[in-house]
Amino acid sequence: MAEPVLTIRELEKSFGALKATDGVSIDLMPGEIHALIGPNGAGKSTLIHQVSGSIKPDRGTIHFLGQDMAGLDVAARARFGLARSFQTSSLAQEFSALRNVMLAVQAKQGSSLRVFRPVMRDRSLIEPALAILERVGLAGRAHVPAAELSHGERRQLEIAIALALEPKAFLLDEPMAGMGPEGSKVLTGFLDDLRHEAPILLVEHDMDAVFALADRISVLVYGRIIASGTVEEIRNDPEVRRAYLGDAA
Amino acid sequence: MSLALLIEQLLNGLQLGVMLFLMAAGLTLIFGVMGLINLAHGSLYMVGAFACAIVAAATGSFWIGLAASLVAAAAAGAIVEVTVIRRLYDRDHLDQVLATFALILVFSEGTRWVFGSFPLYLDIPPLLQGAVPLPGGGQYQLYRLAIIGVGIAVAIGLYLLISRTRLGMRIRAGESDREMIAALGVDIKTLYTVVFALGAALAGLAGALVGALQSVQVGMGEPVLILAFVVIVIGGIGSIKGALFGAILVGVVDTMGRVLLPQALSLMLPPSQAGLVGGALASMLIYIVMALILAFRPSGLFGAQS
Amino acid sequence: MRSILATGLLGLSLSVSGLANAEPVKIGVITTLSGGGSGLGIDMRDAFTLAIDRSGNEDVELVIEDDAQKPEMAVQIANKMIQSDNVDLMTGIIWSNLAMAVVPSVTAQDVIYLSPNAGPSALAGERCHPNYFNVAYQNDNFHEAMGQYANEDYKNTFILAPNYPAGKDSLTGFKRFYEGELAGEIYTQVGQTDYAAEIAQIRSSGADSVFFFLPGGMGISFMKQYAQSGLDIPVMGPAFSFSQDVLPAVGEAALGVKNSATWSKDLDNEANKAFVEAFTEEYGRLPSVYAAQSWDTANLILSALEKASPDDKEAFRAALKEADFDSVRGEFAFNTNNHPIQNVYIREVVEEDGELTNKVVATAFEDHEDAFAQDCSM
Amino acid sequence: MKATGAREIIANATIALLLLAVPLAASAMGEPFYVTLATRITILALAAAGLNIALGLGGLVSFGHAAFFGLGGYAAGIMAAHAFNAEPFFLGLDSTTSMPVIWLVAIVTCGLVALPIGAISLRTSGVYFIMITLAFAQMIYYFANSWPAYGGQDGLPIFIRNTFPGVNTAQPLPFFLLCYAALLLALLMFWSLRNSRFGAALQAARQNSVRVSAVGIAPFNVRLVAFVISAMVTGLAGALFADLNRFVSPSMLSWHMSGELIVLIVLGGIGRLFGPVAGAMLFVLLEHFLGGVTERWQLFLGLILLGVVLFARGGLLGMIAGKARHG
Repeated sequence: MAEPVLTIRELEKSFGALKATDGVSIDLMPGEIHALIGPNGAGKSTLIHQVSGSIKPDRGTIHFLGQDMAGLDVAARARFGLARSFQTSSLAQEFSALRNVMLAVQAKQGSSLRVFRPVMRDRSLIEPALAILERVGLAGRAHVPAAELSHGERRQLEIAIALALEPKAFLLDEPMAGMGPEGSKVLTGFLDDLRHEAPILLVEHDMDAVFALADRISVLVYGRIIASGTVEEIRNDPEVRRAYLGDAA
Repeated sequence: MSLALLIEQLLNGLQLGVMLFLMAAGLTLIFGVMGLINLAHGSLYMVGAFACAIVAAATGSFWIGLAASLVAAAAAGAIVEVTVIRRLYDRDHLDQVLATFALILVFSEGTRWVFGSFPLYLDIPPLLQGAVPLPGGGQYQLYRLAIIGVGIAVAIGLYLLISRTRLGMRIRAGESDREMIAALGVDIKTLYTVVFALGAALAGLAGALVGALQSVQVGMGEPVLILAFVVIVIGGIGSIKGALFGAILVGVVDTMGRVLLPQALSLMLPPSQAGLVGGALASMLIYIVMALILAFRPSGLFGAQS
Repeated sequence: MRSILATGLLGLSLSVSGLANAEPVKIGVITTLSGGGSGLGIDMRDAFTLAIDRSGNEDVELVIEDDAQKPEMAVQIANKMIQSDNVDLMTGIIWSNLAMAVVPSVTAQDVIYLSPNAGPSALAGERCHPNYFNVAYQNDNFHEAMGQYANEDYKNTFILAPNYPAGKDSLTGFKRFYEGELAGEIYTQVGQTDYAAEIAQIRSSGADSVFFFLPGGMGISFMKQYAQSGLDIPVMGPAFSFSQDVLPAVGEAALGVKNSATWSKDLDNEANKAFVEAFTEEYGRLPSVYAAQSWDTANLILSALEKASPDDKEAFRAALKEADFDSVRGEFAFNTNNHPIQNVYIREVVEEDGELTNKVVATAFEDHEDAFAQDCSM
Repeated sequence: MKATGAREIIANATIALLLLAVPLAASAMGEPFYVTLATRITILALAAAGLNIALGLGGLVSFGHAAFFGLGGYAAGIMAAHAFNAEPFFLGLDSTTSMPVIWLVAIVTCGLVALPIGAISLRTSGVYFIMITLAFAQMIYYFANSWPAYGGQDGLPIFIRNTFPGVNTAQPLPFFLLCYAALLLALLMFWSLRNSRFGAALQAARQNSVRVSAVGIAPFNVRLVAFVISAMVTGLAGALFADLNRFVSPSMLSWHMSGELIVLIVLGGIGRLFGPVAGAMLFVLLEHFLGGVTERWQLFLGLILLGVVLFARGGLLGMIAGKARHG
């Protein structure tokens, strides 16, 4: 079996008396979608923050492509190939969709201290960015400021930015949130393809999408992983049913 | 330096700190609740001093003047809040800095227009004249002790207000979530006006108390404004506890720096030269302290660390 | 008199420049009329306009502007007055740092400047200029007088001043004539408002007297706090902290304090009596030392105008240099560096008809010259 | 969107031409003062254009840019003073009155000072950033005020205006044209920065710094570079300002000056290419004419400023050209 892309071991994080992350260990294998589910307040976002580098864990390790991530900040981890999307969209609001993606392309090219040559005449930025917008279905909205995009479009743009980084792994925090059923279906299909480019650690509330996409699922409750396994195993795990799925299943 | 002198200088530092606290408490309260930077806070201090001086001269009583200073500063604060400040809560800090910078110009020239260009007279009340003995053979001025007392009383009062009263509850709620308290049915507009007036009254009180020690004149609020900002930034913006701690730190560091730096340098330099260099360093000292603190704790000593 | 106060409009200044011979003499007055230091500038302006007014001279036009006590602002106004208003003479600046900013460039543009108050040492010595006349004093004069006077009674004086050039000049001036010991020498911060720490140092120093130079609000604060501290060591200083504009704000704390100046309300000469009476009548307040110096400046200009036209710079300078006017200070003459030779008096703060004011108690120097005249190669 | 863009271009061209035409005409009509006034506008616009890089593009509200304005001024003043007295300036080097050398010294000095100030200040954000930049400026202000070597509070006169090869700088018009050229160069640089990759990262960091770090760009580095460039441009303006006034003093370093630079930008329009120029024109003319009309001019200046902040968001150019758009 291949080496895991991302290895999280015994991660712990407390806020005062609250244990937000309590001994979490997760592996993300090449080509897979690993879904992270759990009720509100289970600590999913805190976990994503620790992996992406915006929150420092109290204990435990995170290795990505064999490299210890401790001491690397958000930007450094992103350059290493860890792309994340945000639970509530986080975009440069005044920039158009195109310029948001171009920023990611430019970051990937590692050339952000260039002070000459207008970006809007720079084909090496515009062309890849347009291609990605085409891929996520936003080409027609390329010149609309992010602030004026619809909610669904912003989620698409989030994905587009992550794609532009050509990452080695995706951290997607509730990409379906607030999408209509139609949009969710399209995005589900899209993510299904995406796993072949890089594995995905997916936090998601939409159970249909999770069960359709995930190769493996980990269930997080009160900061602890109470179960981890294939879709079938999780569906049938009595503890999960009791603690979380309850009525829904 | 003898022990008595050292105690006296520490008290002087404490008194300066307490004064700064009265200014800083209002500033930090207004920032904490409404998220507003108010550069015109020094103008409210000036309003307090002018009101006290004028009323005391007319009635012959410092105490009536003191009451007038509270009323005048609170009223000026409320008027400014309703006419100008209210429109700034949703704006970024830049707009707030500018609008309140403009208010300083308006207040200063307006005051000069009404009260003339010459400094006014205000003396300490007879009741508080004289000095009390200190341990070690020194003595300390009663009025300055009284200022320290007022500062401590205000600190306790603010603590009780915020932790024990309904108004305080609303203030705390406002700090955490504006929409929530609006949903609770609290009239948020009135609450903000009250908080702003309260901050203004504290500034006015400081102005009146200091007016008896200093010169009551246009522009008197600006140096103390900058110091008050240094205080709340050191303490952590929005934290009353931070303001108290920061104020006393600034007061003591500034006073002791002025006294000790020239003396320390006189061990190496001729006295005239030591005075000059020491004075130059002392005037920069609190800014150096502030920069150091922020370099290591970017949100101040008691601020919420991001 | 056609006095256009604060003319700033191009139209107004153009309208008077067409006539060739009957052209009035234009005097540019840059002074501080707004902000915390405006009391001094207002006294300056009021006395100056009053003197021109009372002279009945119809051919003098004033252009008055506010410098807000900012050097850059003063420079800009000076440029405007010279380049746009075409003033013949300039005056009005209260503060040394503003004078240092304005005077060199004004005199270099061949306009005559008469100082009604500030007298920085640089402009009295090496940088003296034929177009620069100081009608007030050289900055060190008052302090020198106090040093001289202190020799009579005191052996161990504590001295303090703000940490800026005028403060250093002050203490240097005092020490130039003072022969006793120094109990201490402190430079305070510019704009400082609390002197508790300094007063504590004075108390513990064993001084027999205190000399301080703290102009404006600083002096008011110091005197009040000094009196409140209960310290009874005698205080003395230059007149700036005991002048008529600040005495009401200092209050009884100032009573009995000796201070040095070249003028006092009770100086016994005709010109002075007329001045005090005219000023009090017009403005309902007693004049300050700044008002007296401005009054003299105006009268000096008027006296020179009777002998020469400012168009003939050489002749007009000579006429100014004669100082042929009745000074409210009594004897007045210009030294080689165009700075005054005059008496410096010691005054005492007294209460008269319920109002605080000064009276002369001694003469520290007769026909005093400043210490920089020999550095002036003019 | 196209229409507002075109309107802004027309407005910018008008402002640029007006600022050039008025002094040319005034000089021809023998009114040198209006050349001086235009020079003052030009230099203040240059200083504000420098600040606009940090403030407008980067969203960094520096309340301490007077520090760089004053340092630039002191670079000119100190070198001129040494040259005047024929003393060596630094490490035994001869001083000079040549403007290009002085400008270089001013720019490099400001860059070197801005680097540590920026590195410390940028650890903070929001109000803390505003106040820590103010604190650094106050430190330098008090230092200049009380340090005796270069005049302290009295400042330092420049007895003869510094020189520029081939230009008679003592005459108002040639000096104005030099300043005007410097302003146009700075605006060209601002334009080029704004549209560059660096500008994209900087503006994105202002809008959403979390987003910028998530794509792998460290906002701190981008902001620090912007802060340093910004300080250098403002420093150049300071050197010119000292030559204009033939004088430099600590008041160039005071917090009022920092406030005024911000005012210029907001009056004109934040982040806009010609915002600082429009703002400087409006401010200097207001100051000049109000000052001529009434001694209470500061009161009215305050009221006008208040009106602009409360009711005319986007400043002068915002009113003329509508809301700013980014590609």
